[in-house]
Amino acid sequence: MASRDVVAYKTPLSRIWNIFTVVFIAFYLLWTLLPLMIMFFSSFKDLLAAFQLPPVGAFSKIGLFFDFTPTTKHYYNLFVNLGFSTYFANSIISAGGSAIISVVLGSMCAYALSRYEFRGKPDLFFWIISTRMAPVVAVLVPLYAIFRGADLIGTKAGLILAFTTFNLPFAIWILKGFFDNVPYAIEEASMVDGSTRFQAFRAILPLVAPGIGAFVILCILFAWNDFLFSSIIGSGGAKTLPPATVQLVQPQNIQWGSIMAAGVVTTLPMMFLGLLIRRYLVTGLTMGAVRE
Amino acid sequence: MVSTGSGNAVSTAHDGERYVEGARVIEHMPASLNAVPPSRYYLWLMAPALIVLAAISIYPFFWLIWMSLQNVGAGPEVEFVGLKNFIKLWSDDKFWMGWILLFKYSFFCMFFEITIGVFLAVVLNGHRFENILITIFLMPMMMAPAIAGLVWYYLFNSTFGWYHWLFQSLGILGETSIIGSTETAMAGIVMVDIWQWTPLITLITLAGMKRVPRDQLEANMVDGASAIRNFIAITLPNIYPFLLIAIMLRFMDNFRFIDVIMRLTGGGPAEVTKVLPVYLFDVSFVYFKLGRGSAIALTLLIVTIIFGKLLVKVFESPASKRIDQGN
Amino acid sequence: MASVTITNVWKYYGKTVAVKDLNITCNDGEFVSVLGPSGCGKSSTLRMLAGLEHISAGDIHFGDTRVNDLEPKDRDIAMVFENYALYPHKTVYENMANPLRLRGESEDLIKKRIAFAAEMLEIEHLLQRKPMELSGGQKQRTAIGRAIVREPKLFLFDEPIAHLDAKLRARMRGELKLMQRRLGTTMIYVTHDQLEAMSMADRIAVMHNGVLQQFGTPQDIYNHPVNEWVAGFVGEPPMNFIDCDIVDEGGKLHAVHSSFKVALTEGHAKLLNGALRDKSVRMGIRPDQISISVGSGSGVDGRIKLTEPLGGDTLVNVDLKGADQVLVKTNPDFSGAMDQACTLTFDTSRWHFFSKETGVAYF
Amino acid sequence: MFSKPKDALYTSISRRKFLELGGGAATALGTGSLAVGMNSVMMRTPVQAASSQEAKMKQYAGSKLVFMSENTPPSFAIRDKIKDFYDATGITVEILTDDLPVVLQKVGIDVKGGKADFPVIYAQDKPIGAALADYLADFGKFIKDDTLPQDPEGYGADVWFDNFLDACGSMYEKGKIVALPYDAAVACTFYRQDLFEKYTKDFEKDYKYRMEFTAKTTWKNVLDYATFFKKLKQAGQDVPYGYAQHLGTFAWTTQLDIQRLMYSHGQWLDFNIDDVLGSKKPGPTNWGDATSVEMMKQFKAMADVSHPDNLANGTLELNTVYQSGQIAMQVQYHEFAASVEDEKTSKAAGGKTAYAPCPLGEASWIKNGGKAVNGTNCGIGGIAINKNASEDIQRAAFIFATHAVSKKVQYSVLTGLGGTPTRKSVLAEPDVVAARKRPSKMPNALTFESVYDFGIKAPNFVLGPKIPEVNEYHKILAAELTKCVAGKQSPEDACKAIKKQTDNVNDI
Repeated sequence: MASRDVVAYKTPLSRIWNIFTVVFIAFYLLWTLLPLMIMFFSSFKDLLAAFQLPPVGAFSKIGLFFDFTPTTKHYYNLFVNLGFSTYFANSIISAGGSAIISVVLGSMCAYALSRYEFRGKPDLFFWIISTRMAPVVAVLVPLYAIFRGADLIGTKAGLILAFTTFNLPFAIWILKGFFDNVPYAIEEASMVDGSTRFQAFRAILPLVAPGIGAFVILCILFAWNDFLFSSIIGSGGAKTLPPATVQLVQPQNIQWGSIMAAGVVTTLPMMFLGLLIRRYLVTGLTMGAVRE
Repeated sequence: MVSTGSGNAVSTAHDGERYVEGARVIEHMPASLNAVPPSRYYLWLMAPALIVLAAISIYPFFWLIWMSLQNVGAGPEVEFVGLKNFIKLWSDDKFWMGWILLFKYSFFCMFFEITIGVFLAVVLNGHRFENILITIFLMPMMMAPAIAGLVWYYLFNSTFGWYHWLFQSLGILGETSIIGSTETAMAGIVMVDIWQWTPLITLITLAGMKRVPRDQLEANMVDGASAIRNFIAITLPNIYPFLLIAIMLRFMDNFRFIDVIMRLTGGGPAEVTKVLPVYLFDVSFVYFKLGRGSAIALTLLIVTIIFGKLLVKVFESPASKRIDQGN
Repeated sequence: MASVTITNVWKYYGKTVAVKDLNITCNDGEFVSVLGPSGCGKSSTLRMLAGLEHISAGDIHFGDTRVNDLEPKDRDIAMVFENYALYPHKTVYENMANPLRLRGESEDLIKKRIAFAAEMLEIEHLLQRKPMELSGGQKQRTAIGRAIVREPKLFLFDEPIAHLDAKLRARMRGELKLMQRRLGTTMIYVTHDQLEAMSMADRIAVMHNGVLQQFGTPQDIYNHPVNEWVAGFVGEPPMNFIDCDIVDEGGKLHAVHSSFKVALTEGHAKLLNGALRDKSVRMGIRPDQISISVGSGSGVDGRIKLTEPLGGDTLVNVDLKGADQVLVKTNPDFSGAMDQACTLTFDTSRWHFFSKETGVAYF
Repeated sequence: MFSKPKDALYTSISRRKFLELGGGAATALGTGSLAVGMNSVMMRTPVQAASSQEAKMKQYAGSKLVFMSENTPPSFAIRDKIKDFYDATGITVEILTDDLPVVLQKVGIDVKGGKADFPVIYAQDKPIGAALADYLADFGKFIKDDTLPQDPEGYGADVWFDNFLDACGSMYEKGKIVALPYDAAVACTFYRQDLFEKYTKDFEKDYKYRMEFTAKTTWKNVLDYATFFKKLKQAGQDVPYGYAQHLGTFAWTTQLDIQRLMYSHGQWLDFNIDDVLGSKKPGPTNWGDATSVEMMKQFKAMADVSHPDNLANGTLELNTVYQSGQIAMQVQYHEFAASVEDEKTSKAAGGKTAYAPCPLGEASWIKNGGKAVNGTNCGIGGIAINKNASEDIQRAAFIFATHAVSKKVQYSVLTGLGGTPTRKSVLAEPDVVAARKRPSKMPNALTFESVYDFGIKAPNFVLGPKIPEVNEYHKILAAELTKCVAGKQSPEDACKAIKKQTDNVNDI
């Protein structure tokens, strides 16, 4: 099917195009990587080195960027003095917890939605997804009130629930698509074979397992990168990495080295996870509208 | 002989039953129906998720409606004011400016992301290093927006930012940083969005391009079309539904997330980046005008939900169904 | 082993009725086929039998047990699905073992049963493969194997061979029939393909729009369709229908058409209700019950419109006077040319008459 | 959400009774709440007025408090030595620190929701104190309560630096104290003495007077200096810009920035209200009058010769710009002296920087009468008690609040982490006296002469505007001001726009 197999003929125009392609890709590569690279290197720089710039226009002195003695003190500082190991653990627990809860509850609900026909189903389905569309700023105060009422502010349990508010609808929406692709006949066969309805549901779980796995990771990613919920609902007892990093911006001075180190610590695991589920990324980020 | 409206020959047969077009039909009703066993099974499966969702969406929604009818002052006293908050919004320049800026911001983001993203997809499609390149390009999307905001703030800073140095050295900017001027601040926040989210457009476009039916391309080539014409005539219409979905998703995200803007400009300078959610943030969390804030939040919510409806429509459109079949 | 009794069964999907007042009894060990076009309610019937659908009204009994409220797992049945419904992540062996495992049978028994079924179905060499690696026919055999190992009291087949290619389908027909005879298990087999139903079943239930039209042996259904719809549905190529008048001429009844006038036999005349004399009826005759010869002669005059040689037979489209057309199946050496005049002879012992208003057969 | 405050007091039984009960269930309840993280927990052993100081200190032993604070040095100083407090009182305190806007946001949600997740609150005088005064408890009753331990120095206006208690403690009601001074940031001038000396001859040629900084230096002089430096720079010389303003994202400091200029010229005030008490009904603003338009013009003139990235630089960024040697002068908060004097991060360290009071008003710019003063303002971070909290939590919070503003803590704020004290007696310590001269172990002390001996004294000090809608007012002001500086509107239009919107907010 792939259109890449269409025959191409060499013409002078196509040669120019090829050169242009290489240049464009090179530029885009630079554009993508430069900020990440600067973040990475700056995390090993002393504050004064991090503030060093060549004179304007002095492109020949661009090497100044690499002119520093690497120090790991920011990382040391993060984990030893600034409690980032706690925040890191908070991030893992709350993002992981919410991802698992979302996918467990979400797959049950998605399965039922996929199999059960009833009146108003499209409306219910839309309502579910609309809870994810709501701008966080708009609903933060009432949500805070609910969480406060349940004594969940500043707790990991609260934060897990808060992340679940956007992960659960997402999981339901995506997983319904997965279940829709599994023929109902397989469960029927299983029921005729002698399983209960719930056993039949479990019987088809292995079929959607790879997708479920990928969406656990995607849910982790969304939760991990969240800022507003984590800083309001998780405030205090369950601070995660992004707000902890933002808090390094202090009135007396901005600790850029530590901020960049925190950036690296926060971003690297997610890049790794992103790589793992590369195949499902488009599906996930387009709410299942596009499959690769 | 009895004639029915549909023109079928209907009559009563000798054995008392009715026949239509030569076949026996039964028109009576069953004497009694069997009791339907309660199918609570699916409800039980749905219940936990629905309860959680209801708790976190229904209460806030009604809270917003209720609060939008109140005036919340500096003190604890709350006063019912009916629709006054909404009427006041009508004459609130910052509210309308917030909408205008939000659409302007989203439009610029979309314009550049689609242009660059589609072009990148064209260039990458079938490229020798397609997979590895895409994987690299994806990296910014994995970064927390709040962190991306901080990193770019560092890059843009006029005192020590390498990007500022670069802009200055290339003569694009003077000594004023990109986020320090009313002319360029919008470009600054748009740049970060482009950096993070253009790859998504590329990915989506690539997924679309892989599904362009080869026979269509070949037929068009045999008909004598050039590569460019082929792209416009065949590929573009085929990836159009994909792009539509991408546009709406990004629009909604621009409504939902203000992390980058808050870190970079906080809505400044001179309010040129004060998109509506940022204004809403100020009203609700800086002025604590929860009544006015709720009214603004409701308008934002409603527009987002309209977008959502449109999005779901596109999901369910024939074009989108075709996408699924290609799977 | 069990008999199956379907009593006044209805199936509603919301306001739509899929099955109306269905009554079928199939005996122990019998092979019953439910035949009908898509949407006729045959699959709903099967799914009600399996317990996959709620029975809106009426009762179903297996033997003496009313099964209306039993879960599928408690009905002791096995079902083969149109799309095989194999577990894609399990091997053929595991697929077949699944129903036994669910019932907690010992590994020894499982092994024995699978060996038996696999041998019968000739899939011993496939046991360690996954469904992805199988051809359509092999998947089908696996699905059947999964049904066999259970040794249920009732087999339900839902168009099991519809997706196979023509050759394989023909072979599977024979094998399935043989298998059923060997196992002696009651089997209900849903299909839209009359060839399958005719060739395999002991009895056929013909359904249309949710209503049972006729239930009987294949011969019965072919030779004595109870109404025009069944007559038209069963038989390939389909029966010809020609409107004619019944005219009493000298105490003898004749079927009169603008291009022919044929006398009815005594027996047939008796069966036609006297009240219908001088009235119009619909005559039905199968293409192979008409003989044709080129040129005019004594018989029904026609004009050849088109001939389609099929190898073993030749089909001839013949225009009669007026607007009617008939299809004739004749031997391959027939050599009529287009627009040639021809003469047809009806085998009047095999023709049918249907009420023009209702379509009910007079005999 | 706006329910009556729930009584957060879990148990008020005496410790003896508690022990008698065996404590099983109660312990489970208590530790359970502790494990949950944020809730304050109360344990109380009643004391008498006659009880010993120690018993009074320990009456809430076993309790837990949460303190929501800004991430400024005092918070870190207290956190570092929190064990001292625990040892003295048996109260556990969890100190949460955040950016001021975030503190405002969280505290606002908390108190407005009728809750007391944060019984102890960092109440920056105007953004939090003036905005949320109705939710803050009155210290008066605790100060008079002899069953509570009291600071030996007392809490009178004279134990703090001049006006500090008024700045953060007086809101709308006379005699009521809503916060005690805990953290201070007072404006003064930081300038590059080395550069001033180097260029004064060149400057004198053009402007006929010396380039120097004293208490007599006027805003017009500052404008001249900045213009001079900019001209030099435009002529290609390697010099910094002369001046820069606080126009970044933080509206509050932007207001303070122009307020200094305004107040210097005829002691102009934003509203015609009592500067100390403020008012819930401030009436029409003074924006739009002749002085304000003139000041807006001059502010714009200053902006035009300031560092080009003026609009992006908030207080913190401005200090970074100064540290990196890009400007020769800034009016900055005195707590920044420590970072400016840090040789590891600052190019302005090592005796290059000198400190002076805020500039004096220029007589010729005064349009509405009044005298020229060295307009100085501040941000006094008060420590306040959440009124939603139960009586016992409030009392325990008081014990912590008095600890936070005690001489010992305030001294360690100065010595340890480069903060600035609020309690006068700290200044009398010999090493603090010594630190006021270079080389200084506590660089912040270098500013004390300009700040404590001059800036905060009458008639230079301005405290207001304390109004409930202060945050929105700040944002309006900052928005219109920056629009004017960016050249998007004229100074007259900016003043008019500020007046219109501000009066609208205040229901005029």
